Amino acid sequence: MVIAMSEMIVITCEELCPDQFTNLVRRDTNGAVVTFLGTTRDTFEGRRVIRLEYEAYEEMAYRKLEEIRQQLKAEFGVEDVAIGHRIGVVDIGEISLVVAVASPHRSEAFNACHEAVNRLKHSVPIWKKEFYEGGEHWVACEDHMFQERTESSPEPLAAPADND
Amino acid sequence: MVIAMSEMIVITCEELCPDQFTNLVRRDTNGAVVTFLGTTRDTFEGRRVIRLEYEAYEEMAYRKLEEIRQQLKAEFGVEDVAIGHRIGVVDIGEISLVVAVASPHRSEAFNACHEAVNRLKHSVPIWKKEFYEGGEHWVACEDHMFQERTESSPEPLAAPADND
Amino acid sequence: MELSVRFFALYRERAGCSVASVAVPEGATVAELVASVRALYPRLAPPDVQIVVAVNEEYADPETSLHANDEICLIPPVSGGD
Amino acid sequence: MELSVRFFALYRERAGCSVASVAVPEGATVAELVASVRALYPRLAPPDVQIVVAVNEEYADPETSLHANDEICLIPPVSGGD
Repeated sequence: MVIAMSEMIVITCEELCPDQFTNLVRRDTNGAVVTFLGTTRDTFEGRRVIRLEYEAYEEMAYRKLEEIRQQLKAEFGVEDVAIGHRIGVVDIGEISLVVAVASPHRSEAFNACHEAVNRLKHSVPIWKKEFYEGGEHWVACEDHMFQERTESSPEPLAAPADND
Repeated sequence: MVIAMSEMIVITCEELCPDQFTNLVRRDTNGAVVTFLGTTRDTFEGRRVIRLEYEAYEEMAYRKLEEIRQQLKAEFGVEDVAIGHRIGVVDIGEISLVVAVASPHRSEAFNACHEAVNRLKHSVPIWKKEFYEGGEHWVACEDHMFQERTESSPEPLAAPADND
Repeated sequence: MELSVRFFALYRERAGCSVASVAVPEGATVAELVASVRALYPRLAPPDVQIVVAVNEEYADPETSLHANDEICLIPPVSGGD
Repeated sequence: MELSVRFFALYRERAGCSVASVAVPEGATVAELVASVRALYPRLAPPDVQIVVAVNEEYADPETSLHANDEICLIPPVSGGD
């Protein structure tokens, strides 16, 4: 099931195909396309991760992604931006995020793509739940915001700096 | 005909497929993959471009690309880097360069990929000839290095700052 | 007025539901709504944690006045990650 | 000694060939080789343009001494582009 609403912004439960997004932004007037993939790492803050699960407030996430897309086009002068976010279960090594940016020149494409990912992680209502050996954990939510710990709150193997 | 010598560095006369390079660097330990595509623009310094032709000193280009790959892995701590460069005729909109970089975190991947393209453009012996309406032109070679103009030397439609 | 409030992610799990109906006075603010929700679901978040609210798909200040039929969602901290 | 010199891109077109045999004294430097090549192909580059040379697939200084069987290539300015 594809929940997408615009050709350039896709929120979907299905596997993301990077080429789809890269090709959406390619134009003959552009010399540079930068594509970012966010993939599920097998470790997070010292714990072995089994899988991730993403949950979105879809209507607002779509609006926020479109807002970021328009901001970047205006601020960096890039030709176009396409964003895909997968929700639901994402197994290790699979792609949860694709951001493709095209521009006549490469610097703008690199900068706008990097900034797109940064903004996305701060303002788009999509949450990541990590399933690791022996427990589960909403990323960011339970890291340093809640002193109160649930039964299943994680005990990291290593002690990362920003955990508690 | 593929002239490639290593799996991670490809110099080829055939069409480049971005996914091939992205997939070469993906690992379960990585959270970020940044892929750059250089494509043939339909204009260059105000002239309408018909096609590009790339020529390489292949043996040395391969060595230099491998050198850049090793430098970036050491300097940025990225997991891996794959580079593909097309030579021969590259039509408008087609891909001449692919650089894919994977890393546990995104900042290193963006920085290393951008730096890879910059270094590549400065030290790898690959030359670009532009065929435009009414002439042809070795890029960089004839821009500001040679006062002596050939018969076919270009007369730009606009007057870009760094031409002559 | 009765407002419908949606919960996501951690808040959804802690509330034990995706949506709740919450009674507040006409013209109540976001801050007042949050106080009512906290009273209904005390385990939602510790008192020192500010709960972010979206009204009609936009982040809202605590002083924002609410109206019947507003689309109200409680937004846990967004994932971050690098 | 006779050295084989390869030309690429603009230099190849201006020389009218891909490879040339150039006679230089035993132990000649890159700078001396370039002078000999310029004498044979005066249209290669204007006098104020420094011609970059690669010896055995590595960029070489003008003072580098050359040996028989060295792989010598004249390297026009690399494409740049943004």
